[in-house]
Formats: sequence, C-alpha cells, structure tokens
Amino acid sequence: MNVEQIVFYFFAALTIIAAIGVITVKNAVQAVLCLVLTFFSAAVLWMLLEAEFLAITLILVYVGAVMVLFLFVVMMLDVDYAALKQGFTRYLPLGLFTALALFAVIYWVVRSKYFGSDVIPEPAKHGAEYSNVKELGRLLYTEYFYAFEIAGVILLVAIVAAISLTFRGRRERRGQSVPGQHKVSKEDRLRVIKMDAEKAPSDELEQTADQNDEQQRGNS
Amino acid sequence: MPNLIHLSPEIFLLCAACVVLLVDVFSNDFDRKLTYKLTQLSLLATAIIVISQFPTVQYYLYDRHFVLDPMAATIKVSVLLLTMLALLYARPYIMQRRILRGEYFILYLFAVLGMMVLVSGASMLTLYLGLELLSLSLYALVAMQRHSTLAAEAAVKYFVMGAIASGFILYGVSLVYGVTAKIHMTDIAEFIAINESNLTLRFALVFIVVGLAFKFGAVPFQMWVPDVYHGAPTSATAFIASAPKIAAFGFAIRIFAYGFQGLLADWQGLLIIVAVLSMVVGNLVALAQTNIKRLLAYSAIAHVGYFLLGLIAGNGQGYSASFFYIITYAIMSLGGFGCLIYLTKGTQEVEQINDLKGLGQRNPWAGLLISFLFLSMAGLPPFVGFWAKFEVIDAVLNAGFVWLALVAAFMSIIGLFYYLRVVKVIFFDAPDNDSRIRAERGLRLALGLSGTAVIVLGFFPSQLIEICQKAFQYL
Amino acid sequence: MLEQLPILSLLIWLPILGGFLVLFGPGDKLLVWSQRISIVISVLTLLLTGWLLWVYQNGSAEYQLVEQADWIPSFNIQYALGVDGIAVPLIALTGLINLLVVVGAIGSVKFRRAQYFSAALMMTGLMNGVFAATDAILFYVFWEAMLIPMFLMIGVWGGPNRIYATIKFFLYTFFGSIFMLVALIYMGRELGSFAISDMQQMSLSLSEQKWIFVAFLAAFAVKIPMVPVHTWLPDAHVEAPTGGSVILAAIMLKMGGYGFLRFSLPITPDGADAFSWWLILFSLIAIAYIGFVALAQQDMKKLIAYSSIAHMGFVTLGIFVILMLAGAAKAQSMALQGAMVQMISHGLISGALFFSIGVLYDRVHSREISDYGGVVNSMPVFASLLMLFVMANAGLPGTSGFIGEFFVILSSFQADWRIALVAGTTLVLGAAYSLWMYKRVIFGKAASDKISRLEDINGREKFILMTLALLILALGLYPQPLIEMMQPSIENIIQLATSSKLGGQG
Amino acid sequence: MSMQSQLLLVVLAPLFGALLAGLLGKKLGKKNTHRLTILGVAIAFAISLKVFFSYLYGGAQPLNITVYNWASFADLTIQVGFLLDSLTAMMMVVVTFVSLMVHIYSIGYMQDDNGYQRFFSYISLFTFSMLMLVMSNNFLQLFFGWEAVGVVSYLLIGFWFQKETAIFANMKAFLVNRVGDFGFILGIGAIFMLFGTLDYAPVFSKLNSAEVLIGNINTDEISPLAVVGLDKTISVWGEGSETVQWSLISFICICLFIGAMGKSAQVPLHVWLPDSMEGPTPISALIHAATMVTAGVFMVARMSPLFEFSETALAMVTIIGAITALFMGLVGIVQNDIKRIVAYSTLSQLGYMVVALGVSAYSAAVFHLFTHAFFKALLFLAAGSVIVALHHEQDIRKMGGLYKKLPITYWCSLIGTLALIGTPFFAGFYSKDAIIAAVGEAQGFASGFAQFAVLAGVVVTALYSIRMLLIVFHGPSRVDAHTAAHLHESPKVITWPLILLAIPSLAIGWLMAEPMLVGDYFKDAIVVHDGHDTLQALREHFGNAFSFALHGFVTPVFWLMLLGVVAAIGIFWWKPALADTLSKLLTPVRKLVENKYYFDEFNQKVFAKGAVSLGNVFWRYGDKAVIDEGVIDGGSQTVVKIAQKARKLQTGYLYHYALIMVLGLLALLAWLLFVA
Amino acid sequence: MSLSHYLTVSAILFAISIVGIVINRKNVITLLMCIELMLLAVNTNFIAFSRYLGDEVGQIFVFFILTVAAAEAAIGLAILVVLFRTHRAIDVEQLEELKG
Repeated sequence: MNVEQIVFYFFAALTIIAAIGVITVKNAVQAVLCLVLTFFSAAVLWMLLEAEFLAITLILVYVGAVMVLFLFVVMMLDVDYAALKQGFTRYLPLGLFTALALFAVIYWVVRSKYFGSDVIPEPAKHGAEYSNVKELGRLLYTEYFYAFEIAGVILLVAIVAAISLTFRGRRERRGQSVPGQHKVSKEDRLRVIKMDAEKAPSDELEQTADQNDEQQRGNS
Repeated sequence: MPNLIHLSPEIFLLCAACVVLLVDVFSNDFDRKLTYKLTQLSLLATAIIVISQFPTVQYYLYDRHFVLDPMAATIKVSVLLLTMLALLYARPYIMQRRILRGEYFILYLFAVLGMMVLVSGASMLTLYLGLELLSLSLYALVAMQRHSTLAAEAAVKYFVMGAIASGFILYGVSLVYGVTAKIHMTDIAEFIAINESNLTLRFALVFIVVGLAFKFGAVPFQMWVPDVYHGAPTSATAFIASAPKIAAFGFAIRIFAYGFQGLLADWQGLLIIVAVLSMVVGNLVALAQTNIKRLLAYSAIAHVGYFLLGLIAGNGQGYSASFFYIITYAIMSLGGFGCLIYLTKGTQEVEQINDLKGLGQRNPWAGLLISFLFLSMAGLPPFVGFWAKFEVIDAVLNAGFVWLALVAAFMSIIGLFYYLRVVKVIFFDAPDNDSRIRAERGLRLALGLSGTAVIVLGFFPSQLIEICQKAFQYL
Repeated sequence: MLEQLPILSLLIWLPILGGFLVLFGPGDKLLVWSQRISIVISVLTLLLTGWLLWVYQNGSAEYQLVEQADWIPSFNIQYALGVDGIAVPLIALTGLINLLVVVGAIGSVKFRRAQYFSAALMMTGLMNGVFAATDAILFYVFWEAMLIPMFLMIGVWGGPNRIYATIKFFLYTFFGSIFMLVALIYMGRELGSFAISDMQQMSLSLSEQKWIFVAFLAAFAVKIPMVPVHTWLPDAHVEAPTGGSVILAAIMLKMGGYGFLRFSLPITPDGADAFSWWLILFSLIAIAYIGFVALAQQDMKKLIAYSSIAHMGFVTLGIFVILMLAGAAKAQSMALQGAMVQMISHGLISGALFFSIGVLYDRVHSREISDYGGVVNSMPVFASLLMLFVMANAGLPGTSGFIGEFFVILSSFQADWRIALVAGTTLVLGAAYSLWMYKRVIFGKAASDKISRLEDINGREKFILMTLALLILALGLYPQPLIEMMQPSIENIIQLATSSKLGGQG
Repeated sequence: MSMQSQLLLVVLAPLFGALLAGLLGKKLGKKNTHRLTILGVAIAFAISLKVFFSYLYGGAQPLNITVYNWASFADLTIQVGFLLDSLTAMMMVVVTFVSLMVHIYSIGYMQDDNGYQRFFSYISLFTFSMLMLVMSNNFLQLFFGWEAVGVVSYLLIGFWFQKETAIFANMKAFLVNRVGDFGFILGIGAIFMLFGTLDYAPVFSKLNSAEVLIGNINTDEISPLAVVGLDKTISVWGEGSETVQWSLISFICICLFIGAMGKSAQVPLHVWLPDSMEGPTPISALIHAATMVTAGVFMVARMSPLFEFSETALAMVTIIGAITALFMGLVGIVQNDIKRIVAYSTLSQLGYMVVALGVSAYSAAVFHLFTHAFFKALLFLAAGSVIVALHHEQDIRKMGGLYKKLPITYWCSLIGTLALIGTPFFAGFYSKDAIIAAVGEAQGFASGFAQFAVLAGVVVTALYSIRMLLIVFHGPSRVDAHTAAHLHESPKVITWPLILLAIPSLAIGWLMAEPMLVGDYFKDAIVVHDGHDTLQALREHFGNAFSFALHGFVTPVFWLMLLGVVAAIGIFWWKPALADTLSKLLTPVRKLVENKYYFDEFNQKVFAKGAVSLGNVFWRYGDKAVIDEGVIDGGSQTVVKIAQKARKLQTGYLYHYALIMVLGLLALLAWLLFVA
Repeated sequence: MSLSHYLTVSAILFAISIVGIVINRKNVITLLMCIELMLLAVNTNFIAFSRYLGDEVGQIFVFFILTVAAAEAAIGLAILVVLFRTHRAIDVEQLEELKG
C-alpha cells in the first residue's frame, strides 16, 4: 500500500464518516461543520485526481463562502435544535434500506468490472509544466464562453432572488420625488425608533413594510 | 470573436432584463406600469427577433454548445408569447396580493431566458445551465408571496425536490460523460451509434429520465406538482404550468431525439411505465379533488402521461405530436389557471370548485370560455385538446402500442368526469351570490385569448400541426 | 347558381352560427329577437332540407352533393361532406325536429331561453354534420361535439336529478365513442386516409375486424342504445327538458343506427358476422325485456324512454339480422329498410310523444302517471292526437310505427322463426304499456280539479303535434318515397356487409 | 266509372264521412254529421250491392286491382289494392248493409249523447277499416284492416271513457286481439318466407298448382307441395339432428288462425268480447256481432287454399271452434245482462262458424257468417231498443212483459231468435243445418267431439235464446214503476232498421242457400280439396231451399232445438221454481259457468299482474340494481373510492415525496437491469 | 487506485445524501446540506472521470456545477428564511398543509 492509497483510503473514509455525520448529528451547527469536513476531505481526493484548481476552489469558495452562509443562516434562525432530531431512528431502517439498495444498484454498474484499473488504467501523471488552472481558464474563456455567461446570469438571478425574498426593509426608491421633497418637514427627516434585538420576525413587520409600500402607492 | 448574431434573442433578452431591473429601481411608479410594459415589450421584441431569424436548417454554433433549429425557434416563440399571456393574467393578481415588485417581472424574464438557453442547448452543460437558470427563477417566483405560508411551503418542496432531480440528472450526466468522454449531444449520439449497447450508459439514462420525468411531473416523480401548483401564487402557477413545460419538452427532445435516439428501446420502456402511471394516477386522483388548483395539477400530471405517448413513439411524427400536445396543453393550462385569477375578487381566492358556482349565470361569457378550456383539456372536439389527443394516439398506434392507446382512451373517460364536474358547477349550480364579476380589461383580453385560442385552433389546427411537424423534419 | 350552393355546409353551419348569433346577439334581454332569429334560422334550415330533398337524386348509392376540402392535410383529414339515401332522410328529420323544438320552447322554457334556443340550433347543425360527414374524423368531431349542447341542455333546463342524468349521459356516450376514435385512427393510419368510403374498401384481418367492430359497437350500442348499456337513456330522458328529450329520442338515438350502417357493417363485415348472434340476442332482449320494464314504469317520460329502447331494439335487430339472411336478398333489404324506416318513424313518434308529455307537464308540472286521469275531459283535441301517437307507438298499421316492426319481424322470421317470435311480443307488450299509460292518463273521470280545468292545446302546440301526426300518417300510408330513396344505399350496404373481407377464408 | 274507382268510392266514402264527422263534427252539427256519414255508407252499400249482384247473377270474374304501390324494393312490391270476388262481394254487402242500419239506428239511439259526432265518425271509420280488410288483395292490407278495426273497436268500447269498466274493457279487447295479431304477424312472416311475397295472387296460384297435382301424382311418394317447392319445414325445437320439424304450411295456418282466434273471439282469446258490451249497443251490433268478429272466419275462408293443405291446422280449428260453440253457449244461459246474453250467443255462433271452417265447410261457415250478421245485428239492435225504452236498463231481471209495450221490437226479436235457434225457413236454419251436416260428415281428428258440440250447442242455443225472449218480453213485468209509466215503443229511426234487418233474417237463408251453400257462388274464392268436401252430401240431398227446410223438420237437429225450446219454456216460464232446483242441483257447474270458466280471473292474475310484476322485477333488479347501481354507479363509485385512497398517497411530507422518488428511481433501474 | 474506487466513494456519498433526505424529518437545513452532498458526489464522479479520461471537460463541468450550487444554496437559504418567517420553524414535518 503506497502513500497514495493510504491517503485515498483515509480521506475517503473521512469523507464518508463526515457525510454520515452531516445527516446524523443533532446540532445543525455540528452538521454544517461535518459538511465542511466532508468537503475538506473530498478536496483531498480531488487533489489525488489532479484537479488542483477545483480542489482549492472547493475549499476557498465552498467552504469559505457557502458553508459560512449556511452557518450564518443556522445561527440567525432561532431554532430549537433539541427538538429537531427526535424520532429519527424510527425511519432509519427504511432510509438505510433505500440507501443500501441505491448504493448496491450503482455499485453494480461502477464496480471494477466496468471501471477497474484493468479496464481503464490510471493515466500518467501530468508533468510539472502542466497547469490545471491555466488549462481550465483557457477552456472557460474560449470554448465555454457561452456557458460562462449563463453561469453569470445564474448568479445574477440568485442575487436578485435572494434579495427579493429576504429583504424586508422599506423599499427605497431611487427615483426623485420632487413634490415629496418639498413637503418634508423636520420630523420626517429623523425618526427615533426603539428596536428589540433580533427575534423571530413577525408578519406585522413584514406587513408594515408592505403597507408602507401601499401608502406610497396611494400617495402617488 | 464568434458571430453572435444567432444569439441575439438571448442577448437582447438579457440586456432587456437588466434594463428593466434598473428602470424598476429608479422609477417612482408604484404600480410598476412602466416595468410591466417594458417587460411585455422586451418579450415581444425578443419574439420578433426570433421570428426574424427563424432558421430553416439546423445550426450548431459556439463550439456546438448551442443549436438553432426550427424546433428551438418555435419553442422560443411560443414560450415568449405564452409568457406575455401569463403576465397579462399575472399583473392584476400580483397587484392585489402585494407581490407587485419589479423582481417579479425580472424573474419571468430570467426564466424565459433559461428556457431559451435550455431549448437551444446542444451540450449537456448548456442544457444543465439553462435548466438551472429556469428552475432557480421559478423557485424564487413561487416563494415570492412572502407572507403566505402555503407559498413558502410550496417553494421549499419545489426547491428541495427540484434540487434532488437536478442531482439525479447530473449524476446521470456524469456517468454519460464517464462512458463517452463527451458532453455534446451530437457526440453522444455518435458514440451510441458506433458502440454497442453499454450498461452504464443505459443506467445513466435512467437517472436522466427520472430527472426529466420530475421536471414534467410524471408519476412517480410527480409529488411536487400538486403541492406547488396549489401553494404557489396562482399567477406563478399559471406560468409554471405552461411555458416551462414546452421548454422541458425541448430539453427532452434534445436528450432523447438528438442524444439518445440510439437507445430508443430503453427509454421507450421507461417512458411507457411513467406515461401509464401518470395517466392512471393523474386522472384518478384528480377525481377526488375539490380544490380546483389541485385538480388542475393532477390533470397536468395526467396530461403529461398523454404527452409522453408521443415521445414513446420515438419518431419525428411522434415528437411532433408531443410538441403539438404540449403547446396546446400549455395554452389550456395557462387559461385554466388564468381563469382562477379572472374570477378572483379582491384578495378572495377562487380555489374550490364550488367557488365557480353559477358562473354561467353571473358571467356567461367567462363561463363559456372557461368551459371551453376545460372541455378542451378533456379532449373533446371541436376544441384543440381533441387534436392533441388525436395526434398522440395516432403516434402511439403508429409505434404499434395499441394497448397503450386503449389505456389512454380509457383514462380519458375518467378525465372527462372531473372536467365535466367543473363545467357542471359553472352552468348547472345556482350561484351563491349574484354579484357580477368585473375583471379588468387585461384579464378579459387574456381569458378571451385563451378561450378563443382553444376553439379557433380546434377548428383550424392544421397550421399549428404543420409548424410542429416542420420542427422535426430533421428526424 | 343555386346548383352550386353548398347545401350541406349550410345545413351544418347556418344553425351553428345562428346559435352563436342568438347567444351573443340579443340574448335573454331581447328575448323577442332571440325567438325571431331562432325561428328564422330554423325555418331556413328546414327550407334547406327541403331543397336538399328536392335536389337529391334517387337511384344511386353514390354520395351526392359532395363537398370536399383539405382540413388537416398532414393527416389527410378532409372536410368532406356528402349524402346518400340513408343520410338524407335523417337530415330531413333533424331539420324538422329542430323547428318543432324551437317553436315548442317558446312557451315551455321559462328561463335562459336564448341559451336554450342557441343550444338547440347548435345541436341541429352538429347533428346534420354527423349525418353529412364522409370523413371519419369529421364525423367523429361532430359526433362528440354534439354531446356538449345536449349536456348543457339537460343540465340547465332539466329536472331535479338532472345533474346525475346529464353526467351519466355524457360519460356513457363518451365511454363508447372514445374507443371508436382509437379504431378510426388505427384504420386511418393504415390507410393514409380517413374517408369512410376508403375504410369500407379496406382489407382487414379477422381479428382486426373483431376489435374494430367491438370499438364501434361500444360507440353505437351506447348511443342507440342497446341493452345492457341503455340505462343512461331513461335517466336522460326523464330529466331532460321537453326539447332535449325530443332531440335525444328523435335524432340522437338514430346516430347509433346510422353508425352501424355506415361503419360497423361495411367496414367490419366479418367482425359483425362473428358477433351477429350476440347482437341479435341483445336486440331481442331489448325488445322483450325492456317491454316488460316499460310496463312497470310510473313516470310517463320514463315509460316512453324505455319504449324507445325497445323500438331501437328493432333497429339493431333489423341491422344485424341481415347477417343471418345470406342469400335472401329480399329479406335482407326488407330488414334494413325496416330498420331505417323504424328510425325515421321513431323519430317522429317519440318526438311527438315527448312533446305531448311536455304539453301535460307544462300544465300540471308532473310526469307521474298517477297524477293524471281523465285528461280527455278537458283536452279532447290533445287526447285524440295523443291517441294517434300512442297507437303509432304500439305499431298500428297505417302509422309509420308499423312499417319498421313489420318489416323486421317478417325478415327475421326468415333467419329464424324464434327471433320473430320474440320480436313479435312487442305487438302485445308495446300495446300494453302504451295503452295502459293512455288509459291511466287520458281516460276516466278527471282525477283532480286541476285536471278538469286544463286548457286544451294552443295553436303552437297544435302546430307541432299536428305536423308530426300528419307525417306519421303519411309515412304509414305511403312509405314508398322514403323507401325508394333509401333502397340503393341499403343495397350497397348489404353488398358490403355480406361480402367477406377475408378473401375466401371466411 | 271504372271498377277501380267504384271500389275506391266504396272504401273512401265512409272514410270521408268519418273524417268530416271527426274533424268538423262540432261545426257541422248533429244533423249534418249523421247525414254525411249515412250518405257515405249508403254510397258504399249501393255499390256493394251492385257488385254483389254482378257476382250472384252476372257470374263476374274475380278482379285484382292495384291502387298504389305502398312500398317496393328489391323485386318486392307491396301494394295497396283490392281483390274482388264473390267472397269479398258478399262481405261488402254484409258490412255496408249492417253498417247502414246501425248508422240509421244510431240517430235515435245516440241522440242525447255528447259524443254524437264522434260516434258517427267512429262507426264510419269502422266501416272503412272493415272494407279495407275484406277487400284487401294482400296480407299487408289485410293486417292493416285487421288492426284498424281493432282500433276502432277499442275506441268504441271505450266510447264512454268516463266509465271505468268501459276503459278497462277496451284495453282488454285491444290487448287480447294483439295476442292474436302476434300469431297473425308470425303467420305473415312465414308466408313471406315461403312465398316471398305478400300478395294473395301469387300465393294462391302456387297453391293451386299444387292442388291440381293432387289427383295426378302418387301422393304417397311425393307430396304435391314438394313438387311446387312449398314443402319447407322449420325446426320448432332442438338443435342438430334431433330437431322437431314442422311443415311450414301448418305453421302458417296455425299462426293465422291464432290471429283469427283473437278477432273472432275463440277460446281462449274470447275473453274480450263479453266485456266489449261496455260500448254503445249499436256498435255491439255492428262490430261485435255482425262484422269485425267474423273477420277471422272470413280470413280463414279466404285462406282456404292454404288451410286445405294442413290437416293439423284444420283439426286445431275444429277443436277450438267446437269448444267455443258449446261452452260459450252454456255461459249464455246464466247471464242476466241482456247484451251479454247476446254476446255469448255470438261467441257460440262464431264457434259454429269456426267448426265449419275446421271441417273444410268454408262456404257453410261463410254462409253462417252472412245470415248471422243479419239476425244477430237484429237481436242486438232489438236489445238496444229495449235498453233505450227502459232508460238504459240492461238487466233482464228488471224487465218482463214488454211485448205489449214494444211490439215492433218484440216481433223483430222473435224473428231474430227464431233465426238464431235454427227454425226451419229462417235464415239461421240453413246455415246452421249445413254446418251440422258438414261436421257430421267430417272424418278428421276430433270430429266426434265437434259433432257432439254442435248438436249440444243447438239445445243450448235454444235454451238461452228462448230464456231471454221469455224473461224480457213475457211474464210479469218487473220494470220499476217510474220507467213503466213512460214505457213506449222506440222511435222510427230505431224500429226501421230493426224491420229492415228482420227481413233478411227471415228470408236471406231461403234466398241465398242455393247459390252460396250448394251452388258455385264461392267457386273462385274458396278451395276445398276433394277428400275434404264435407258439404258434398248436403249438396246431393239439398234439392231446393224449400224442400231442405221441410226436411229440416225431421232431422234430429230440429228435435234437439225443440227440446231446448221446451226446456226453456218449462224452466223459465212455466215453472220458474224448476230453475232454482236445477241450479241448486248443479251448483258446481253453475258456478263454473257463471264465472265464465275463470278465464278472466286467470288472465288478470297471471298475465296482467304477472307481466307488471315481471316488469317491476326486471326494472328494479335488472336495470336498477345490477346495471345502474351495480355496474355503472358501482363502477364509478369504486373509481372514486380508489381515487380517494390514492389521494392519501400525497401525504404532504417532503421525505415521503423524496422516498417515493427514490423508490421510483430504484424501480426503473431495476426494470432496466433485470427486465429489459 | 482505480476509477472504480472513486466512483464507489461518490456512490456512497450519493446514497448517504439520499438517506439523509429520507430520514430527516425535522430540519430543512439538513436537506439543503444533503443536496450539497449529492452534488459533491456528482462532482467527484466528474473529476474522477476527467482524470481517467484525460479530458478537462469534466472539470469544466464541475466548475459550473459549483457555481450553480452556490447560486442554488443562496436561493435555497433565502427560501428557508422565507419559510422560517412564515412558519417560525423549519420543521420538515410541519410542511404538510399542502397534501392530498
């Protein structure tokens, strides 16, 4: 067993264990951390597969941004985690059975008979002059420019959608309202409000925002 | 720099979407009249651009990631027009429900863009990206009614299930890539043509079929359909139930006809199972519904079963039958949900079948048009739904599946039952109140368009049939 | 120029467009105008049918007044119309009944009258389409589309249990026809054409023929209706408004018989032959069994509805008995003539009977026989007309009701005397239920004050009933014009029905 | 005027009368109505008489006239037309004459009735129908007339539609007749099968060609029917080799005779006739005595070429006729309703006619029909006269001693009665004696019984006839005082027809016996095979009408009749106590007879009630329970139930959805891996 | 290390993600994480294939999948927030108003 194999088996096992952790641990924060671990170890496996750029991206972008986002949401939402995992063992057998069956079926297809090293031998390692990043970059900006643009649009959609769904503040208009500007009085300029710390948001707030919208519509 | 002229509709739409976004932010217009008008205008202009460069042959462009052919163009035009109609329906609804935000229209535009990318996708990658662009927009649209518990629930279900389905498709795609080392449909087709049947490939196909079946809402991957259709704001439902189905059809054709035609025997079997289940379950369960949105949702499931019959046939004729089916279904379905908007008074949702009571008396015009829509869905002549059924039955008989045609015929009897129930309520039941329904002009126009479309197309289906057939002249 | 007139198209589209005009033109607000327009359209339609009868040339089985245009070229579906000897009388009947229904509705329909007129007119156009279509898909379109106005008619203007009845009616008939559609598509696909005449020439294997025949049977047996798929009819009839019942009984049931003649026999002769014994058996059950059932009815409309089923039993018997009459050309012709005349005649008689019941219902608001008695005291003219109709229903010679039964019994005797024996029971049963009803409703002392104060029929009702009475008598006394018109087509059908498509094996 | 138009006039004149009276009666008024209708019938009578004489004395040839093509297709032509021959001519005279009398009589009898015009319309319509029946030259028209007279009879029996009994009786009459028609139409079907036509002419000519062969070929080896191809049989029962085959000719004859049984009220289809007395008396005379009920006899006589080929059918005819003749007469003895007595008498006499048919003495049967028409119409009208005089009292127990008050009626009744019981020189004697003689000669099956029946019938006839005469016209008056005070002879419009009918009742036998009974008046119309000619002996011994009547006094028939007369006088006049004693002695028999052998009860319980209950069972269990509730509603309910269950699968839980999706994926994968 | 090894690992990941979705009755966030796991499995597949086929396209695909997954996560979490605001909970079990 060479180093590569040891690394593979170790990190493969770690990936799997961490993945199991994701779905079994009670605490959502722990689950996210398990997922981070999974990503880390998977990134190592990707390294073994000489996909350096993606492995790093996975950690930088994924773990660094997406997982943090997860954590952020988990923390933000005031959820009673103690109650969340109750009774889940009841469904475990069924889940296990499903998973095992699925795995068995997939394994039947990807077993070494079809994808073993005698069928597809491991290609030679890339030389030092090979730059994974460069290669991908070249492809992305030439052959895959179309897809790249679409990906950009997808991100734009995600931004628009996320903001639209979660933004609850007064919807300031960027347009000028000259009559409105004339009418303002001193009191309107500054309003002192008392605000509680973050708590479970309520419909009223939401509605207030919306009502403001409506009032404005009525005014105009 | 490649010639981007063929991409001009997509580029235009994208730019238009950005413009709309900006205009929306900087306008004081609380009715979003400007945003709305610009959105409609962009859609119309895009449609005109598509029509102006309507291809007569098949182009593979941009390193064969993009294909432009009559089918794609036809789908694009129909999607654009249907979206315009959907917006016509949607506007009054969202105005009444405080979801009138500029983003609502933007998301429509992005969804349309996603559909356009999807139907022109010539590689697994572009197909996937188009699909995701579409899906993400739709997830957001469903969740747009933020204070509605139902909408939130629907959005979560839609999102989770959709993501799983995407995962399945991707898993399948990864295996396809692993076997063929290709992601272009043409390459995959070539690979299948020269290599003998490959277990892994067929295996991968199942994943892709499942993902597709999910997108269509075919049994047993239909579970999201009733909940999402029910929970989403009706305007969003109307949209989801119409245009994206056509795009999904384009997706399916790209996969099955352009990619995996060589594995016809395999996916045919899968689709038969799915189609029969859809027809049976969809029609049966629809029977037990009292909520009209759910009823339409199950009816959508049943319709998918019928629509798949054309794909099952596995030849150009069958595909064009399916194409015709899905276009006409989209029109009917949009009208079906649209009529619920039409009947809405204030924020009072029309959801139960019984809410339609006595419509024939209160508003005979609307009653008649809505009945047209439902009878058309039931597949009765002289409405266009009949020709749709006619074509798929013809196609499936052509493929030699007589029993399948009989199953389809039999299930349509059960289908008729629940459609008739709606017509019954409209015309035979006494109204609960006599207040006349006064819908605004746009809605009247929209419903009029839907209603007349099903009957005019019912009398003169020939042109549409030919358009659908021309889309598959390469097969 | 008149020769170029597309009579058949006009017969179809004039009433349909007229229906729309009434619905969206004056509507209920300008009721008088709705009535006027409806009557004008109906009269025009009737005049057109008269014109049709005038220009139709007897003596050939070819389609006449053919109109043809591509409709859906990609499937080779054509807008093809044409009439032969068996279609013309049915179209004529439709035109007549339509006018009577429209006229009859003026007094008896109380609400949403414009919609009622419009439904009746549209139905007329569609029914004309069924009889005139020579393209199978066009036929099917009319065939199905017709259900919609009828569905509405029963459902909106019907009796207390109308919704059950109308949905049952719709589903039942749809159940039958959808399989016919599959069969039609199956053949059209093989053939590359949906022309009925091409289908008649098409060669089909025995098993294909059997399947196709069963599919057709499902459609036509439900429509006509044959036992045991008849139970929609009593419900539909009882619940339908007078005009609905009349159209249903007078025209719609005929479509089943028409379908058998146009499709089942010529297209699948061997298939029909294989099942002929069963069909005859069910026809006989319809005659005898339903006769008894009719005897037990307490509701006038139900009774007449059941009697319709029994009478339609003669139609199916006449149609299918020809398959047992190989070689006996006279008897075959007689059987089919009997079936056809029975259809036309039943159209008149049952129409008249339903109108008559409508007359009573409008006055007393009951269809229960037990609510009546002694109507003759206050309505002598009505009573005498009803006597004629009842007698015609019982198959009295000299009325049209006799001919069909007579011909069918005579010809079926030749096939097997036991068939004639069972069929002959109608002489007794038919008379029994008809006359017993008549006795209980019309004769005797006035059952109540209400009955004794009834007004006799007014001019409008008289017009309707007298017209039908005259036609019933005229047809009974001199059926030759009708028979002459139908004979070439009937011979053609017999020829097709009796020549095997199996090329010597069958 | 051509013969065709004359015949058309015969038929159409009454029809127009009927239509005018029916449609415009109210406008025409009573007088004009009866004038018009009588004019119509009178025209018909005049022409009929002319035609009759042309056959009686002019030896005119049979005529077959087509009026119009009713229907023609596929080498088959069904026409409306007239067959004119001696038989037709005779029937025409009978029908139009009696009808004319009844028309005139009705002026008086119906004068106060609200339905005056309606009545005249009906009887004229009846005349038309009956003429169509007798003049027909084909089976279709025969059937038309056959049914049409049935309908008019239905209308007339129910003329007083407010009377519950009347409207029950008319329906019963129609339905029982329909049972007969059921046989009749099967017979026509069989004729169509055998001959391929519905016209008389080809049928008869084919039969004639077979008849000619009878003497000329060895009938043991081959039947003449086989030579002309008429020996078809039909399997009546069973399949394959074990079928029971019947000769089609016999089948035809039996079926046709069943029709005749209905119309001519033979047992067991006689039940309608006594009830039909619910109608006005004139129509009892016209329809239920003189004409319509004899249609069956006429028809069998008309079909004599056919019946001659079927021993089986003739035997059946004989038996039925004999039963009717005897047993229906017996019922007449115990009746108390004046019209019912005459009605049972009619039944009995019809039985005589039918017996005669059965023994191939067709001319005797037809002759009896002829004479019977006059004297029975006379008796009915006389009874009607009595009824009118007594203000519609029909119970003979409330009459008596009327001969002084109603002399014309009495004398006419007496003539009628004498004719009925067969007093020599009276019309009835000739015909009845001929029948008895023919039956005596008969060799066929059951001829012994027939002989007994007709002879016993003579006694019975005398008994009930004289009984009625005595009780009504003689003896103490039991009329209630009020009526008795107003009692007077009927007006002239009533008595004149009586007198006019009394004349032929007296004389027609004497006049016509020679040509009709023993002469060759019927030679073109009636066919009797050599072996069957039971009138042969009579013909040889006849001499002339006078000597035959004289001879009548020494036959046992006369003594039997006398026995009956004497018994009647003894029992009902001389010593009424004897009647009581006898009736006590014969209680079971009397009960049986008084209840008319329980036919009505049986029919009512078994057929009428049975049919309705069967209908109910079919409807409730067949249609409603099995088809509707079981299959249709049951099926749809099952579907709905399944739907409700299937709906539960949509639990709303995301994890279930995912699970089902994964299971679906697994199933499809498994399908691909292991099945495909 | 053969390709099969990597594929097996990703198959196991895939199965785990499925079982996670099926057995998790409470927390919607876990569902989102399971989806991430599923995408990880897919990505691993792609990269393994890419390596063994010597073809960079697989990696390109993964690049896009990662992008989309990020967008998806953003929208998913946004929806989650909406859900939490309306339901004040993120229990999967409570999402059962829509059924039948």
